[in-house]
Amino acid sequence: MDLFLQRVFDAITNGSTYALIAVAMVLIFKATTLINFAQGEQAILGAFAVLQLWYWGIPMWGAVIIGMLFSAVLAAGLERVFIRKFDPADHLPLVIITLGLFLVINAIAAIVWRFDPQSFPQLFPSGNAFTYNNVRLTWYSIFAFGSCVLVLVVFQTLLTKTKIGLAFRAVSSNLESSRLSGIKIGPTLQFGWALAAAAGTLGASIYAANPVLQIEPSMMLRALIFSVTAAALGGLDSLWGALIGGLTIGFVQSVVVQYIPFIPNEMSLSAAVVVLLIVLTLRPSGVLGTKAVERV
Amino acid sequence: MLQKLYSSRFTPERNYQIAKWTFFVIALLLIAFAYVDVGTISIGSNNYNLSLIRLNKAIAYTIAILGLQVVIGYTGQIALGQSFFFGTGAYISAWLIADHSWPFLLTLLIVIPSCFLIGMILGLPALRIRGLYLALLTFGLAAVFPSIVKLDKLYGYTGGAGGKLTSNYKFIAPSWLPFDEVAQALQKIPLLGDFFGDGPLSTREESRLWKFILFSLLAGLCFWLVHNLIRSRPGRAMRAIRDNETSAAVSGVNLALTKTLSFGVASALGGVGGAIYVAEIGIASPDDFSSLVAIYLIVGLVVGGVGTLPGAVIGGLIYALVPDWASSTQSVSFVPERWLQGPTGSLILGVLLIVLTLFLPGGIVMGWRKFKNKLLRKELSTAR
Amino acid sequence: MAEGLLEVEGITIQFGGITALDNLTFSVEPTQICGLIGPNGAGKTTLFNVISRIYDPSEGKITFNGIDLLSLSPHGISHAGISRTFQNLALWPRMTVVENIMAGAHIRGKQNFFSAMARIGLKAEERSLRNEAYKTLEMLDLSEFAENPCDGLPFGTMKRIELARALVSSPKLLLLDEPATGLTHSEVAELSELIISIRDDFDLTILLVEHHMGMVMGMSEKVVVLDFGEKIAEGTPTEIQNNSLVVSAYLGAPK
Amino acid sequence: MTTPLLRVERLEARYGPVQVLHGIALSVYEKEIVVVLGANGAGKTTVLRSISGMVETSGLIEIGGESIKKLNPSEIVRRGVAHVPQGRGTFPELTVEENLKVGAFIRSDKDISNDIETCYESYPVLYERRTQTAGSLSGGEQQMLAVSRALMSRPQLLLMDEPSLGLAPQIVEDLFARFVTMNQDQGTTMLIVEQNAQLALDIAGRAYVLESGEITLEGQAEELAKDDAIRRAYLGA
Repeated sequence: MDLFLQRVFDAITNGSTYALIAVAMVLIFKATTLINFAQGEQAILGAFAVLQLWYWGIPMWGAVIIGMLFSAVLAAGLERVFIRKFDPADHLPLVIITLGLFLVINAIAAIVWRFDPQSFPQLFPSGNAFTYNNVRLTWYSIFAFGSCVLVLVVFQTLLTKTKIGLAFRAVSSNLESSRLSGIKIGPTLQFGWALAAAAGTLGASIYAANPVLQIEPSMMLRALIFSVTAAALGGLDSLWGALIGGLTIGFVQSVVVQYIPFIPNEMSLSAAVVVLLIVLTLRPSGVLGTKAVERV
Repeated sequence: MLQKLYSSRFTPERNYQIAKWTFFVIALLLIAFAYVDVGTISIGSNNYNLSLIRLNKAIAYTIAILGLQVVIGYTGQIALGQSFFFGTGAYISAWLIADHSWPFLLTLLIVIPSCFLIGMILGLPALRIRGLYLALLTFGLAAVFPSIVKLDKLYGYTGGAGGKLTSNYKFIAPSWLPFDEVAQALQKIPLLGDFFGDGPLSTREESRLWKFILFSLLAGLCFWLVHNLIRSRPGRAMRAIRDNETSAAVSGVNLALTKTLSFGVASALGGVGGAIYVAEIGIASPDDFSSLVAIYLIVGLVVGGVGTLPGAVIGGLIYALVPDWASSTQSVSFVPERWLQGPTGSLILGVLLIVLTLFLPGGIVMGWRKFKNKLLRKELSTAR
Repeated sequence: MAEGLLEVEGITIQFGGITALDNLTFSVEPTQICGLIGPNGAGKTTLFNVISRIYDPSEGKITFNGIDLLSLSPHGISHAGISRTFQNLALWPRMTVVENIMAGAHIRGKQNFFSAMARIGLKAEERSLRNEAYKTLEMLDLSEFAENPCDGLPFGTMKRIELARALVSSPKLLLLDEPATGLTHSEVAELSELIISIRDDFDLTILLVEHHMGMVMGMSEKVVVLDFGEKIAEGTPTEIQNNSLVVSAYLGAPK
Repeated sequence: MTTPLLRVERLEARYGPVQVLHGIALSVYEKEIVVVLGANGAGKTTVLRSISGMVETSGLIEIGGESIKKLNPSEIVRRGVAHVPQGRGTFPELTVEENLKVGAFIRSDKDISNDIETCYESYPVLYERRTQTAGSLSGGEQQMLAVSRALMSRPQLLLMDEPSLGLAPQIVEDLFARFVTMNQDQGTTMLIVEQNAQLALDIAGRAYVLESGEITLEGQAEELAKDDAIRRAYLGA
């Protein structure tokens, strides 16, 4: 029982970071039905920028915020230069472009910061918030989860209470009527990309700030697969679905893999892919998705 | 009457094709003999390796990319997980060679049907999952391959993280092949003779040449098969699915069957590529089949040209040479040293991918064809 | 009443609460040209999609030539002898014109993946399919475009290519979905003549959805009128033109 | 003579290889209701889409004497043209109130909430459902919402594409009656594209008949209503 509880806490820790990247994917998917394969790399680039700023002496949370702004601006630029000219209905070129961005960003991060793992500064208080027998709930877990919820609340507010948020949701809902209402489509989608990248950078920073991990350029690849699965579980179009999907995947990763003897530990990634396969095959709109994904 | 018209119209085309391929084979042989050992090309102060090891790797990638041409280029299904089948073929072949002392060619008899079947089974979700979702799923497949072969349970077959060594198997050239004679004849060519080494070939060189020729023949066979396929009834069905699924079904194309079979063919080609890769490298190790490999194979597909057969060759060469050459570049003026080490190859490939998609969507092959057409049209107009 | 070649009985289909077709029943007799008309959103294209098995109806039965159509898979339809054209072109743009036609003759070939790769019987089949394709192209006056890529040809030409693709499989029933869209007046007249002569030459049965009333009324032997998914009238063109229900469906009810 | 609010001359439009309009000329004066009639596929929708900048065109399109041909849709909306597209002009995932707010996207004045109130007064059912998503409304309610959404931009000219489409006759009559009220009370200028000729001619001042991308008939609505030509255009001679 204790072990189980411990695993649940671990699930929350990992799940929150997956959820943040998943939120980023959901934002972009919602508006453009595009899956950005470079999302994880954009996030790690942002996290490296945070690290660099911190090296330069900027306080940690200030660095995180500047890093988020940096990746938001970068993402807005990427959208304008590489994405906007393609027809969103033609998937192959967009998949290829985002794979290209994946390679380029990954390579640049590796050239600038090298492949050696570096330790990332602590974002949250260390130690345990709660100890019971051998079960420990770290402050890190609590804050990671809290940040995730906070980001979702902020995004929810941005999307429902601001004009640009309303425009963004209008564009996601009905492109033609948005245009006929005077909304400029390009800049609105750009806003979505920027928001997504900011969420991703926060997610990667929190991920890297995990005391048991170190930051290195290819660390997001695994996280990307988990996050994609989380996003798909949540239906790819719902922000809160991304959180629940993230927690579920965290749960699958740490609880299910632990308790089912024939799934060894290193198979957690495969377990995620199997979940993805099942979800996409049986319910293409995701477990929590509201509408059918394919419109005839 | 029409048929006559048709066949007479296409004779020059056919002659051109025959001439082209003859030229290609001769060029291949010349390169093989010239660079049989550690042949290098020097540009500036950097030496670039063009030994047959590189070219054999290029052949392996080419065949895997040919598989991607089938499933992405011709059937239009965005399947990113080719490294999975590349790896599966590699490991099956390695296991048979290392643990059961099978000869390489015989392992293909197991590799091809098993990859074909696995590909068909894993292609089944594609009947329901489309477009981006399929891309996601297959990318996930590529990502999990290394962790599957590292499983403790499979250690006996895969050798775990350390990989499966096959270097005990030697490719021995048949004695009837006149390698020495050809080499010596080439050495006598005035001026150019130096390129072809000195004196008879060593056993190691003969073995390398034999491997290269064997792999080239295999590649040629794969091209022939795929070429036949795409210019046939099922091939047209594949292309019809790519261009418009609904009207393909209305015309009587069995979507499910055609899609799964093309997944099967693609996977089998991936498996053959993987088997060749392992035969060349001498070891199957998990990290040679990571999802990065899957992306690089996509680079090969796109840079060569999606939906073109010669594109696979260009793509294979680019994949085999660019990262290697990038990391062996020691110095280039105006480029800081930091940018020349490590992942520069990956950077170049990524940039190529983006630039070609933006500016030359048909890849190098389509670009060349457009260029050729422009030239030909120009000649016509000046002739008039 | 003569036995119909195509019998549609009580077809009902719903999309998210909207009944697109409501208990629709009619039949088409052999070698008849049957026009299917109705205001926008009346369910005409939906019916085509039901017949070609793209949509599954919730109720009803369709019999074609004695076969229960709804038991067939989408690709089985063309084996049964039905082919169709699409409202918006559905050609395969990255194939040449002749390849489009050859792919349209899919059901007349026998090659599978393995025989094709090994070239077993490939050459003979390719030759005969190509001849067949050229014959069809010649019949529709399209030979000059045979080796062109399909994309980028004039719209009217592409429409005829689609017709050729539908004809090359030697269907018994041809479903034409708005063949006149985007054509000029003279092109429409030409097309009507062409369709009639094809029908006469091949003993085809034709079900025609079209908004161009001149074309429908001029060609059809029988017209079925749909409104809100229901059949509101059926008869000869003259009868239909004077049917008050039809007039009010189109023009609105006079007060 | 006064300048028309909307003037269209020699308008040609194409979708890819298909030329849909072959030289259209029409004009709408302030406070008028003008309808464009025609069978399906005649190009009615394309006329409206051309005016609001959604398709490539050649020819002349002027609003209040100024050409809007070079402008993109979002700029044309700012020139006072609101367009209710065919079928669902609403945002199904947004609430009714949010739909109305999107309609006022180009405005930043303080009267927006007042205008929303006005909408609710004319369509009380929208008030009842203000927190429901637009997708959950019935067809008729959606059409009301779409019209209200368009009016929220305070347009000079309201373009409506087949407002009767898919609606039961009773609801259509009700809707058209409201158009008349809107026109009489607020002086809204409307260009309506419609298949339902009887109803449209009832509420319109002038009408055009479109056949295969050309205008074949134009005149006062009352006179056209008597003419047999419309019947011919719709049902074939």
